[in-house]
Amino acid sequence: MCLSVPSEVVALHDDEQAITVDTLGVRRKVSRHLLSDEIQIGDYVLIHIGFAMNKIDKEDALESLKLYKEIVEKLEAENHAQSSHQ
Amino acid sequence: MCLSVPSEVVALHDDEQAITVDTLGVRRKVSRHLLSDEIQIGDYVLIHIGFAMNKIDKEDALESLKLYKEIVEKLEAENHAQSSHQ
Amino acid sequence: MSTNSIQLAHGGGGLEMNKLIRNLFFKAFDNCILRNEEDAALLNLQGPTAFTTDSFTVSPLFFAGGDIGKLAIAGTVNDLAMMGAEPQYLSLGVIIEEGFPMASLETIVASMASELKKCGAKIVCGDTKVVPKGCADGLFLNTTGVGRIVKPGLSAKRLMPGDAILVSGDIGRHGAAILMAREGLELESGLVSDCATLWGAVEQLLVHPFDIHAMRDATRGGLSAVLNEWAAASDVMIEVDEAAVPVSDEVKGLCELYGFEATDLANEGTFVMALPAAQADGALEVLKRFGHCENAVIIGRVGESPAGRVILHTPWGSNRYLDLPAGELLPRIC
Amino acid sequence: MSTNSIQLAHGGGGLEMNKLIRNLFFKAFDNCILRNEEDAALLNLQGPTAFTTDSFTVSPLFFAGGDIGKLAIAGTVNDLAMMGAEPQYLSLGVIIEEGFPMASLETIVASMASELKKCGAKIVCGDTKVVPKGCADGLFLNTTGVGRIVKPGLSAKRLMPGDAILVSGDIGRHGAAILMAREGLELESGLVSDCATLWGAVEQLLVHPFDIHAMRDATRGGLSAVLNEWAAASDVMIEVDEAAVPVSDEVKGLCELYGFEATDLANEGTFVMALPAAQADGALEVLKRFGHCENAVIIGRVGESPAGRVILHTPWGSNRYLDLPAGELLPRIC
Amino acid sequence: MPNQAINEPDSSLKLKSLYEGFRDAGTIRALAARINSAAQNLSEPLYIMEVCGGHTHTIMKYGLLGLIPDNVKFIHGPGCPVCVMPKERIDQAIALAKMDDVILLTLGDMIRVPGSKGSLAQARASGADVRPLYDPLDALAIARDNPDKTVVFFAIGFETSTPMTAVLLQQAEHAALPNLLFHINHVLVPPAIDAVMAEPATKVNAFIGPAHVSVISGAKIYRRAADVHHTPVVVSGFEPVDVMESILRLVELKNLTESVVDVQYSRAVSEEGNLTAQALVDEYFEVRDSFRWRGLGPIPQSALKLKGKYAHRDAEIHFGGRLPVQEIDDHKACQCGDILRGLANPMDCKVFGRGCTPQTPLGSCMVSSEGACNAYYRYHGVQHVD
Amino acid sequence: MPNQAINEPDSSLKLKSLYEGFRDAGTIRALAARINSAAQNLSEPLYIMEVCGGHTHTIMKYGLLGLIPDNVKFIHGPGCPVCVMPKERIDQAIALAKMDDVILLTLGDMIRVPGSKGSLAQARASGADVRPLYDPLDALAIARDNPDKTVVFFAIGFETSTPMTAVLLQQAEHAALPNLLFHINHVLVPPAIDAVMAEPATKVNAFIGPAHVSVISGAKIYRRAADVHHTPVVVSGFEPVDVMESILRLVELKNLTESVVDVQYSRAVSEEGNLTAQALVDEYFEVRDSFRWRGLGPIPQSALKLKGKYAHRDAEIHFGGRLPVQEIDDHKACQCGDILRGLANPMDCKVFGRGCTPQTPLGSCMVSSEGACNAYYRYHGVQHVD
Ligand code: SF4
Ligand code: SF4
Ligand SMILES: [Mg+2]
Ligand SMILES: [Mg+2]
Ligand SMILES: [Mg+2]
Ligand SMILES: [Mg+2]
Ligand SMILES: [Mg+2]
Ligand SMILES: [Mg+2]
Ligand SMILES: [Mg+2]
Ligand SMILES: [Mg+2]
Ligand SMILES: [Mg+2]
Ligand SMILES: [Mg+2]
Repeated sequence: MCLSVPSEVVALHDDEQAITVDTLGVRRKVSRHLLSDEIQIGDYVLIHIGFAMNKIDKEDALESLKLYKEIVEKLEAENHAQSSHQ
Repeated sequence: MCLSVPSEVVALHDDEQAITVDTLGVRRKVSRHLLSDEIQIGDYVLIHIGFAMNKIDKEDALESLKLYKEIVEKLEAENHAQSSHQ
Repeated sequence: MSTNSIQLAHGGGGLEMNKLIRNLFFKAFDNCILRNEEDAALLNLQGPTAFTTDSFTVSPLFFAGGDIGKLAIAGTVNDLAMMGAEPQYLSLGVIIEEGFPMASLETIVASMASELKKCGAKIVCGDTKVVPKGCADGLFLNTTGVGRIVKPGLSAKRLMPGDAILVSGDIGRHGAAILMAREGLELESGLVSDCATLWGAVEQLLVHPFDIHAMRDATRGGLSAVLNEWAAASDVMIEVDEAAVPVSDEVKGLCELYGFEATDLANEGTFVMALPAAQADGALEVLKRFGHCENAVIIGRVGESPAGRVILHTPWGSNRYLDLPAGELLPRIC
Repeated sequence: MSTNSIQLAHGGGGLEMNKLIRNLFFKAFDNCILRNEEDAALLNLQGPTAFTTDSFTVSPLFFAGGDIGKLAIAGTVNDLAMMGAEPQYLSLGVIIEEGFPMASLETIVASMASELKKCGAKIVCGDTKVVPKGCADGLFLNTTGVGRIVKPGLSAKRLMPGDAILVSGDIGRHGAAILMAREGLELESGLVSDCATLWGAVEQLLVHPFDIHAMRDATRGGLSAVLNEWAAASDVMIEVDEAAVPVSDEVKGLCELYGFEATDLANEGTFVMALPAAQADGALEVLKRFGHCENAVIIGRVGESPAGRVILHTPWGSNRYLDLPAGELLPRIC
Repeated sequence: MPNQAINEPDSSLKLKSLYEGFRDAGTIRALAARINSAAQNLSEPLYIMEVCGGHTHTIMKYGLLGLIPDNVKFIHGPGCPVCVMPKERIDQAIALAKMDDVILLTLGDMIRVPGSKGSLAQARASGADVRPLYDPLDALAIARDNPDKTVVFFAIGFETSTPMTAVLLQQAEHAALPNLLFHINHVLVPPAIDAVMAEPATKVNAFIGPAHVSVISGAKIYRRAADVHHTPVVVSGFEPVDVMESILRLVELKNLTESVVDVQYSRAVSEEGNLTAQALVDEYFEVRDSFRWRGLGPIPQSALKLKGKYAHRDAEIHFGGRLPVQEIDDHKACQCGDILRGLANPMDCKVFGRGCTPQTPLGSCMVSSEGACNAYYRYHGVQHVD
Repeated sequence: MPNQAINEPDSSLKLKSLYEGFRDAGTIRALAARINSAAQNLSEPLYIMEVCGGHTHTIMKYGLLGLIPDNVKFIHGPGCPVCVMPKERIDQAIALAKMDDVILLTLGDMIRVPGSKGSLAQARASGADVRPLYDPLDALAIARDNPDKTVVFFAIGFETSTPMTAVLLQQAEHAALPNLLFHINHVLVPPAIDAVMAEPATKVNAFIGPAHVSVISGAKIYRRAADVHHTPVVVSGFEPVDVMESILRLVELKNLTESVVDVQYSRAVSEEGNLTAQALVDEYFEVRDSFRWRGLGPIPQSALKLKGKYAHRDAEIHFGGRLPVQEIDDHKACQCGDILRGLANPMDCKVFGRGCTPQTPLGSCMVSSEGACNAYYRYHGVQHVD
């Protein structure tokens, strides 16, 4: 119900308060009435029932992904240590 | 287009200015708005696009049929005379 | 309420559809080929086989003497019978409008099941689609049938000068019954559709050594269409004694009222047959044993010219062509 | 104007209908059985035969990668192929809404004719009905097919523990393409339906000595429906590696946007196959020779318990049931 | 009615006799014999015009042409109200039907007749709301059920059908249904007879008068044809016996050189007609200055329109500026006008059976089964069958 | 938003990474290992309620329950706005839809949920004009194309969806479409949390907060849960990695006995939320005194309604006397209330899987794939597979 999907902004239609977004290759026009930020082509936004809800903070997302990578590497190192310890 | 069919009156619906007629076993309700005559069950009427147009004069029809019978008989008598003459 | 009417979910390919198919169709048409539930039914057929299809869109769905279900079985079974084939296996395609009353569907399915019993054919595969309200007119059916050809060689092309033309009963009753049932017309009469499965009668005809040249059920287009198609296909003239063509009073009354010709009205259990004139009385004698063929009668003969045309003879010695009907035939009769 | 759109008269059984049938259908599907114009087509069939029917009510009628005509041929031909049968003869039932554009009908008929060429099957009998404006949604088709069984014994009941489960391509494209084409949704993408005739590929599989246990095209209900039906029919457990199931980006995108599961979406040219695991790579190698099967892949295995259920394994070691879809599946995909 | 005082219905007349008695083979044969014998005395060929398509239909359906001698010929008249409708009127009906808020109602065959750009059936196929009626009064329920729509009754027909439109209008007023309007195309038989006879070269020298018209309007309306055009008129029923008897009477009148109006269909036609119906028609309708007939062109005072006090019911007024007025001429090749006057034969027309067929009529005579060209197309040559 | 000043988009982040990176198998395994290890230190079992059905869906679809230890348990929350809709509200929607001049619009799944006498889908099957929308703004075109009808948007959803209704209303005012009305059923998350925690015996001792609600309303709305109920809250994204990371954080917070609000979904959630959206909601809506939740009963100040100055858009006012008001209680056997508080298990309910199935739900938890009973019905037992 509260389904919201990250999508990329690929076109701006300022006259109709709309933008075109791309979700894994599927393009559709959505409302940008709820976006107060500046929006540029290439931005990532969350889409919910035909509306862009807000911009996604790319840097924050990258940080998370970096963190996960570290966690995985750490676990692998531990497992490796464990198995070579055995 | 001007198709009109002789039918028998089988029911009167005075309240709705209508009558039910029977055409060779098919019954339907038709308007009697155009009939100024008294109408009784058993009368024959001409039906055109959902309206009774008028009453059929049974006696006149019988007379016609009687006349035709005479014509046929006369022709048969002539033919008979001719063929017996031959 | 969920089982009172058909929902879109009944056509979704999921749980609800499975339930509908098992609880309704499988129960009514029960046989082991159908219950296999594979992509296709498995049949074992040997030799010459007849194969025929018809979709049914009749309106209204229920009429005096039958309903769309009876019609869908009789129609396809009759097409097989007309080719001298024993009706064996039928497929059933159902297109249902969202909101269609479940009770009506059950009645129609029961009516199909009971009609199938009259000829021994089985429904062995099917398909169900549900379309949104407004996208269909209640219910459409398709039946497609296959059957072993018992007597090969029956064909619209095989009429020969000297053949007698028979009809198996009085004509025009199906078309007339549908018209009577039509909403807004409000007609009443004792008329019932001739809708019937003909295989019983045809099977008996085929066991006799008649050299039947052609049979055809006089459905859409009525007697006129069959005779014109035959005259064209066999390149012969067909002549019909107008006074010999049996028409019930009620059908006559309806034709008077609306300017129809009984020869143009549809039949769904009445067929036309051509065979050498010398065998006509024998064939009539067989046919008349069957209730729905008791009015069977010889109505005409096959001649040579003008080839491709059908001539009606009046009792007073004049003639006219019997034409193929044209234009829309209201209402939908099949 | 009279030939620009379909009129009720085109279904009246008279002159206009004869013209439509001869000038359009006979020309496109030309073959001598069809041209016989008898009540039924005459076939000569020998031995085990598959028989299957489907009605097609897809909306919209034209979509990326096909139209209702292509679908109606591929759908029924594929059902025959899935039973190891060579598609030979098809019937065609057409229900047309008054006012349907003649040009669209011609396009659809041409599309049927071209799809028939891909498998060699013939349309040998047909039926045309025209219903008044508002009584159908443009055009409905029914195709019913018969074909000689080349390889007997394929069955949803024959899956056995140790079988591998293959899909012939990435899933969900037909359902997704129909959704994309739907009026009001206004989606754009490079996605095309997988709609295709599978007989070519299946024919090649059948000439090899594979002991194929079952094949099924994953139409309505998608991969979920096929696997659940198989698990139930064969009383086995089927396990699927979720990560192995091929899904295109666009189908994924659509599923994200609307909360669908790719495994629930319809396919019309993608099938599932079960055969002993040892033969799976050989079968894949044959399949991959065909353009529309180049993404063929092993997605799972057949096990014993819990019998009747389908288990999805995630790449991180957890499991869940893959359920039969329920509720209405919008839009109409076949 | 000839005999309004019948109070003791003769129980010996079965309804069925009104059908079977007037289709009796022996009677038809006997009348044919009499016609053939009487026609031997004709000093010149008799060219009978049956004005009404209903009679054309009887003549064709029962094969009567095969029974009469060569010097008794038929010239099929202006056909039926459907065939004579000029294309611009059909164009108007189509324009009305295509309006979003309009439901167009009309009777039977009318929906098949082509205007300048297709028929009402084709308009319906492309989405216009066109509903054929069997019964004009059904319009009341349609208007009641669709208060948001304007329901237009496209009224057609000769004098026979005009009173039914009048009753419908009366009921719409009584029921206060403001959304039921009328597009009036009722035409009159006597002016059409005048138009046929106005051609000096016309061959028509006798008329079979449409009896159903006279059931309403009385036999009196044919006086002028007899008196001014000096042609005998027999007001005839529609059964084959009726028509054969009428032919016989015409031959006999011609032999007597009597130009009178004779009523063969006396079981239903009186001199004065149905006065109730006539009063209703007078209440609502008045004569148009002129009306274009397909095949015959403009004929003065040949059709009706609504009276001014019913202008609120008049679709031609209500939709005034929005209806096409372009007059559409008949196809250049079409010879209907000459055929209707007996100056040409359908076979003389270059497009007969080629460009012009019942499925694709170019002229009015091909439109319905009651038209001359249509009848020739379907029946020509059959008399010569063994 | 956490960081509104990003002006140099980092080109190294592919959109696909927002899907695949947060569904990465290795990451999920690593987080599972960490959760299992951290949970060994828990002094008491952790009962996490995921308030939002979206999270229930993620947990079930990705099989996350199979990855966490026995002392970390989930209590599936009030589900989704569809499931918590009381039957009387659905009855009102059906009553509206059945009115001849009303077109009822609503979002997706809503049409399948049964009221006291069937669902909107069933009403549609019997002729009511019900149209499911994917996009609320489509209502504008429908209202414009049907000026003779009253178009009612049956508005549902948590804080996530309320601003979209507000924009629709704003646009209807701008476009002067008088025939677009609203039946408002927007509900609020914080009062539902209060209602769950109001039960003294509740087992819930941690929350996963719905991030999409907070994208609009900010993380601040969960302060009260942390401060008053002393439960940690992690505002979590909806990908499996998001949820696993959130579980890990809750375990860690519990070990630290910290009752704070932590934002896991920091890539889209800020403390304050989307102020534009909040302002729009404030313009059109105000809080209702009370609203009945299916499963939980009446909860004070837990839903919104239109402000008085938009009464002309309010279907509840416009159709006042014509809507059914009878409150319909949940089925007597239904234990959803207890299940939602962690006091009972779906299997404890006598009708589970018998009278109550996803096709015939008797209680709210069975209605959608996001409900606890529904999830149990479909997935129970699967963890034990080899
Ligand atoms: S054939 Fe057609 S065009 Fe020629 S005169 Fe007759 S109606 Fe006119
Ligand atoms: S099984 Fe149904 S009735 Fe029982 S608690 Fe769950 S939702 Fe309520
Ligand atoms: Mg299949
Ligand atoms: Mg057939
Ligand atoms: Mg048939
Ligand atoms: Mg199917
Ligand atoms: Mg037939
Ligand atoms: Mg099939
Ligand atoms: Mg199929
Ligand atoms: Mg047919
Ligand atoms: Mg209109
Ligand atoms: Mg409504």
